[in-house]
Amino acid sequence: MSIKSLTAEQSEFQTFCRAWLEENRPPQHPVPLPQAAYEVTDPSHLTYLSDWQAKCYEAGLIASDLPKEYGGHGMTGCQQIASNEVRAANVPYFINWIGLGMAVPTLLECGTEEQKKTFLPPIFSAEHIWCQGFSEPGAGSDLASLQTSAVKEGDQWVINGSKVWTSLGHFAQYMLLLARQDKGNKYGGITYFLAPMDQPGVTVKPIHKMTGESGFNEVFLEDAVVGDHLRVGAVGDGWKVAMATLTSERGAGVGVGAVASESPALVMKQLIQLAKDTQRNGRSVWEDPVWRDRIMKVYERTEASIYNSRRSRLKPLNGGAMRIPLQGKLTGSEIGQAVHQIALGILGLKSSLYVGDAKAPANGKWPLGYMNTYTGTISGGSSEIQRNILGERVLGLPKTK
Amino acid sequence: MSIKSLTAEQSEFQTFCRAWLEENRPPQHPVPLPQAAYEVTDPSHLTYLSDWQAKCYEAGLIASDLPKEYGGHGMTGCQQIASNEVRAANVPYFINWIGLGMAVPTLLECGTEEQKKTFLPPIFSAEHIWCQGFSEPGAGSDLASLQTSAVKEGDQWVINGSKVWTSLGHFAQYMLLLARQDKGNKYGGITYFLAPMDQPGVTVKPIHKMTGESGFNEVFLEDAVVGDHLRVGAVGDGWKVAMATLTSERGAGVGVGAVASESPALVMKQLIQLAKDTQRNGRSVWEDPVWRDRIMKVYERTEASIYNSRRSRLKPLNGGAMRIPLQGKLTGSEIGQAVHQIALGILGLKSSLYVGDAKAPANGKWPLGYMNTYTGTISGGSSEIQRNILGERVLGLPKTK
Amino acid sequence: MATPKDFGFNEDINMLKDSYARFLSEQATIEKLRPSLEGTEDPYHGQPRVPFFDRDNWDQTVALGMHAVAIPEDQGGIGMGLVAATALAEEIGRYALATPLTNTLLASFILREASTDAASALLASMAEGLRVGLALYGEDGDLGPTSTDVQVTGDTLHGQSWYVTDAQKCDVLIVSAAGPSGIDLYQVDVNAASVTVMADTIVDLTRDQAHIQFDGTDATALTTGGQGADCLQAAMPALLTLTAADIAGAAEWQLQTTAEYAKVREQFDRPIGFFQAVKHPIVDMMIATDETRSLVYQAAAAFDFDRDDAARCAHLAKSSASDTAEFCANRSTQLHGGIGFTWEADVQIYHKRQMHSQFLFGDGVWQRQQLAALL
Amino acid sequence: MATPKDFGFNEDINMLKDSYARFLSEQATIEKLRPSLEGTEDPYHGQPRVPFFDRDNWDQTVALGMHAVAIPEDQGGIGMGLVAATALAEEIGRYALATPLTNTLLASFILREASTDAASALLASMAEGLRVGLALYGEDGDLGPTSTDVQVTGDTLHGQSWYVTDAQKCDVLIVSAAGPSGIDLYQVDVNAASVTVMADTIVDLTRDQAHIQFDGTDATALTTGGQGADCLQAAMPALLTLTAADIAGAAEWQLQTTAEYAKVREQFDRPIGFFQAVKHPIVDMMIATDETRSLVYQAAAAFDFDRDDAARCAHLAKSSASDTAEFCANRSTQLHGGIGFTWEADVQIYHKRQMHSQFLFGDGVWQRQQLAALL
Repeated sequence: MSIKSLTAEQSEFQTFCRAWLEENRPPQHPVPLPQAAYEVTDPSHLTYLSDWQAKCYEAGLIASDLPKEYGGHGMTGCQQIASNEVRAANVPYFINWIGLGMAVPTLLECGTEEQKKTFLPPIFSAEHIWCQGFSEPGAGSDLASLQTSAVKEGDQWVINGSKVWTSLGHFAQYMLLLARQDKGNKYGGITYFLAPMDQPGVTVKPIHKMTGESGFNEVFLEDAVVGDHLRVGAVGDGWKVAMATLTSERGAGVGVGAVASESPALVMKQLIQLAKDTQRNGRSVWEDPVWRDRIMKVYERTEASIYNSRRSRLKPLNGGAMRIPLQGKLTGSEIGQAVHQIALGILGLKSSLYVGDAKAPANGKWPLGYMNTYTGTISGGSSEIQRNILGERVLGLPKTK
Repeated sequence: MSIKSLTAEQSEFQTFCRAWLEENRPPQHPVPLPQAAYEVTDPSHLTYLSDWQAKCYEAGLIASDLPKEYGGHGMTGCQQIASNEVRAANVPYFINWIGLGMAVPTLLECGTEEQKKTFLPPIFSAEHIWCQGFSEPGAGSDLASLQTSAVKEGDQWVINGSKVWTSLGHFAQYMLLLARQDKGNKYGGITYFLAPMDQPGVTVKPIHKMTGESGFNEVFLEDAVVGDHLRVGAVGDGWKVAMATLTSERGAGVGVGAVASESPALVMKQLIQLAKDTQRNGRSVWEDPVWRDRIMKVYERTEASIYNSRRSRLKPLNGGAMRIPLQGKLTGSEIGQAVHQIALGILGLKSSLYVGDAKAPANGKWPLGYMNTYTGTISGGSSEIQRNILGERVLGLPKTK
Repeated sequence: MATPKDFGFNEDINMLKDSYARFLSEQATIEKLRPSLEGTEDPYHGQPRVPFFDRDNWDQTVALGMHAVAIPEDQGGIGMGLVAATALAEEIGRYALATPLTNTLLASFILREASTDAASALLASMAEGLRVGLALYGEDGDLGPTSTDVQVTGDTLHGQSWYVTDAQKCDVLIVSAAGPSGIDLYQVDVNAASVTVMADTIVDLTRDQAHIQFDGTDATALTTGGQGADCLQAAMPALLTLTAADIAGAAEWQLQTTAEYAKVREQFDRPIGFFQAVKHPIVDMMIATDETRSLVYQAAAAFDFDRDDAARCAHLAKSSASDTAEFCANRSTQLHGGIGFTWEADVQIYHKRQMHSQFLFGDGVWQRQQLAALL
Repeated sequence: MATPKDFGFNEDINMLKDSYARFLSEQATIEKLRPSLEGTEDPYHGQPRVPFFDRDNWDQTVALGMHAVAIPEDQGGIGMGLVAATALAEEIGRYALATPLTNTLLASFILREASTDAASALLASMAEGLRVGLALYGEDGDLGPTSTDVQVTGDTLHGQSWYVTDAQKCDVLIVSAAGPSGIDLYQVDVNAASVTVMADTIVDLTRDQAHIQFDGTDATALTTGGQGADCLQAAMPALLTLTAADIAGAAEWQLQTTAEYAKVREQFDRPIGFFQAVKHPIVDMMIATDETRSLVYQAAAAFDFDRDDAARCAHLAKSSASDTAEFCANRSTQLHGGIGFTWEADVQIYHKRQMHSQFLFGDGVWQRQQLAALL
């Protein structure tokens, strides 16, 4: 994304970012990194990535625009510059993506002053890894059907239940937890907590995905304890607070620099290069007009997403504040899936070779990435649910439920 | 479609059909015929097409396999041969397609002996044109919501209400009529009649389609009268009888030779030829691999429909008696729409030229045909409804309603 | 050089867009079009359609100065760029308007690339309200308008132009013709005796189109020495972007109209928008429309601010727009059910306009072929 | 000559299909496969996967005579045609079975086109249970297996074969190699010292695949004088049809499994199959599967009864099958929700098999290119 008319401070910061990233690019880790922060399971990856995030934070590339009392760097209009430069530099992602992308906006919007001062700095430095405890086994896209109970005992809450699809659960110090304090009230019976993971009542069990990776976990909460001072928002306001968080998950929460995986624009470049580099039947796949047409179609959609983001900030042109942002999760995940399907098509039989096979193109990145796109189209509100939300909230169509 | 191991009689009949069609092919009508029987509005077309149908009937190409007491020709296994030959010969369609395709199977299955003997022969000869009165204004795909009332007075019924999308209504002597004798019973309150159109209580008003054609009508019934001997099935059994008729509409009812428009296989051939004949940017569109890929995809689906029909008759291979037949209306109409969209793409700006423009390729057949494909995807149970039916009846998924 | 964060939609242009939109919303464009369609429906026996020209609308457009938006100030115009013109084109599409403004905008960008005095003079006449048509296609309707079936001999034209839109609303034509040094552009008086305008019978009810015969027609050269092709090439991003903007506007109308219908039309005791088989395709219409709109704005901005990137952005925009036109036309009719394919329904009017726009200056496949060649 | 109305599925073949299906349904194929996957999941740190070979299943298959279905009677086989083999291949796909039967069937049709004594002898050995692998691809995995990275010098092979399926389950290989007179097919002992089989780490959990190095390997010529390419070309319709049949069987499993899941899985207080966003894509899976199946049966019938039309029908079948594989894999995972992308779910096993099958002997785009060339 191009940015126009930078201030002197911003321009200087941009120059600094570029130089700093160039100089401080970490050496490759001996074991290849997974494609996204939510798939990390190797403890040596954790150390490597936490160190990297801490370094970037120290340099001002994370929390650039936040006030200093919360651990921010107190700059103005610099975060987007930093994030763009991080993306463009093709350096490792930030491991604490739930902390940065979800916990930070939630705390900023709904947390107490005490909570902000306590929790924000160690999120930025990756000292505390965070995970999210919204989904429950069997609940699927019906998030509000959650059953995990919270019972108040004195000035703390006793939590029982289980959570699922909890990425980073195996590393996390804290969980963004939704639990039910009132069974009689579907939406108003939910409260939002910052739950410490390091306690006997919490057990984390990995889930293997079709890729073989186990970034997701099931988390069992048995008489786990959360102090009342770790509650966010009022008792029974959990759904409201969560909606704020989810909106962040659906595209907004990059305001502190959450960069959790490769950008679609970069993946698109790689796709075109892949077609140019892949030989079949005596010519490059790029020279086959049918494949070129398919590639150009997803290229067009990828470019459209970029300009959609820009347009969403322009009131006279955006057709309503939420119209474009609410599309982001759906289109991003579906375009990503299409891109990867095309990549497999370009590779043909070469796409059979997986991560770990020395002959696999790009070390198996494409079939791995393809399978991982289902995380995007299914979790965090499946594409089917996203289309309901868009039809109902943006276009005012009657609710399906 | 190829037919194996014909009997001597069948083989002889096939030879006869070919020769007869070759010899008796009617001269072109000065005004181009519409693309399908249900779009005919020009009285001179009616005469031309009725004469043609009568001639074919006389020759044994219609009602080939039906018993002689009903006006049939008493042959065995010959109708399919005749229909195939008619399709292959590229001769005009049969105007009385609702009579042949819907009235005949309904009468054969549910009619009285008297009704069969009275009504079948003039259907075959096109002496009586039939139309269908199922849909009502505003009812759309919710067929059973019909409001037209039938009140018994002595030995006749008095009918009030209106019907819509009634093709051939402006020519028809009889209507297959559904009317409600009991408002309290949605499905069991409907009775099925053979309603004479030539009476003061019946008014027919044409509806213009987006093509400009007016084959569809709205039909107003004001104290129209139908004798009780013109009732089909028991009072209140109309829905059941109609379902039999609709199944015919959805693919079965060719057993007497209803050939109402060009076959998909023929249209497909024309599409390939169109691509070969259309020059753009210095070469034929057929030489553009992107278009060739698209054409081959619909060609593949068209061929699949042909072999689907064959497979549907093979119990060990069909996955259930209704699985394939119930797909016919949906896939036929959607493939047809895709074929025509591709044709417009092949033509590019030439597709702007419409019927009546001397420069229009194939006299505007393709844009006209494209718009007419919406008749297929919307009427007679829209594609959306067809997918419900398939999911529910074939796969046993829960009902959406 | 980068495009601005607001795509160049500054306050002036937003105001321009709003005021033109307000103007059109008061014009009841479809209602005014309807009477011209009466009696022309039946494709076998109907009357030839006389193209509808809402002269009043045009006169007001000129009075408002909208026609001169993209004409340079030196020639008496307002001298704005493609961003401003795109803002207007989107509204034209939204109201499915048949207006000479469309070709006026297109012609402005073509003539701005021609460096002759004749081109300047024509721009100046356009600033005073002269209406211009574009005769750029040969019979094959090649996707880039670089082929022609018109030949130039000395100063006269012979041959035929095809697919000339709004030919019956214009005063002069810009004709692409082949001479010994290549393709050049010529100005021709549409009412000259040697020019025969034969109206096409076309699907689109909102535009008129003609086939034009030149039999030794006197012509003024707008480009010389075979520079016509370069001139068209340079203007092509603008032509593509404006056509794509028209599609985006019409698609937004299709989206909103279909969504509204789905809220009020009941089937099986519910508004049909309740059913996901209706709701989800409408959402897909929105997604397609939004992608096209964003690419259109970026293409306009690139043309005005980052010309080196203009061709790439314009092919992206028209590729997206052509596919959006096809998809939104298709779904808007389907989701309206039986009503959707009647002559009475306005969706059919937009459907046909989109079918036409889809192919103007090349369909999606063509745009993507051109695009890939740039990468 | 036309194909029979029953696609050649006479009583014998229907019985064969039924009995093989019954046999497989009792084999619990996926449950038997599962233990071999334990500990191999993690792509970064997992154990290399040792290909699973259910030898018991194979022995019974041989005892039932299924392996000899397409081997001519002269060589001790049953001498049935492609229709019979297709019936078996569809069941193999339905049960996502890793069985040497697949390559046995493919090899039978290749060898039937080779007229040498060596080919006859190999068929005879296969009739006795010898397992054959196919080494037909070079590194580029060209879509038609007519290129090779193996060279022949005298009677020995040098070079590499790529994407050799079930290499670790077979006794001998049929290798496509280039010599001075073109491509010929050779028989090689997979256990020879000069043959190095390097297992590939692949996505598909049901097949094994290897990369094979030949370093002066002794080889018996199965074709001579460069007839190998013709032989493969002649057998290609059979190879395509059998691969498409495998896909059709697996797609039917995906359809049925997804439909069953949609009946029992509840969300928002209803079985998810209630929702059209789930119901309609499942219907589309059925439509895709049925189209593929019909084209597969027709392709098999054409090969046996109307050989002139076999290539056209086979390209149709594999074109349809490749797209069906992609679509049904995609939707079966999506509609299973979170469960669908877990390692535990069987849908992922079928998904990966379909991803693999989609590309074997060429994807849909390639098939359509070949098809168009025939029209």
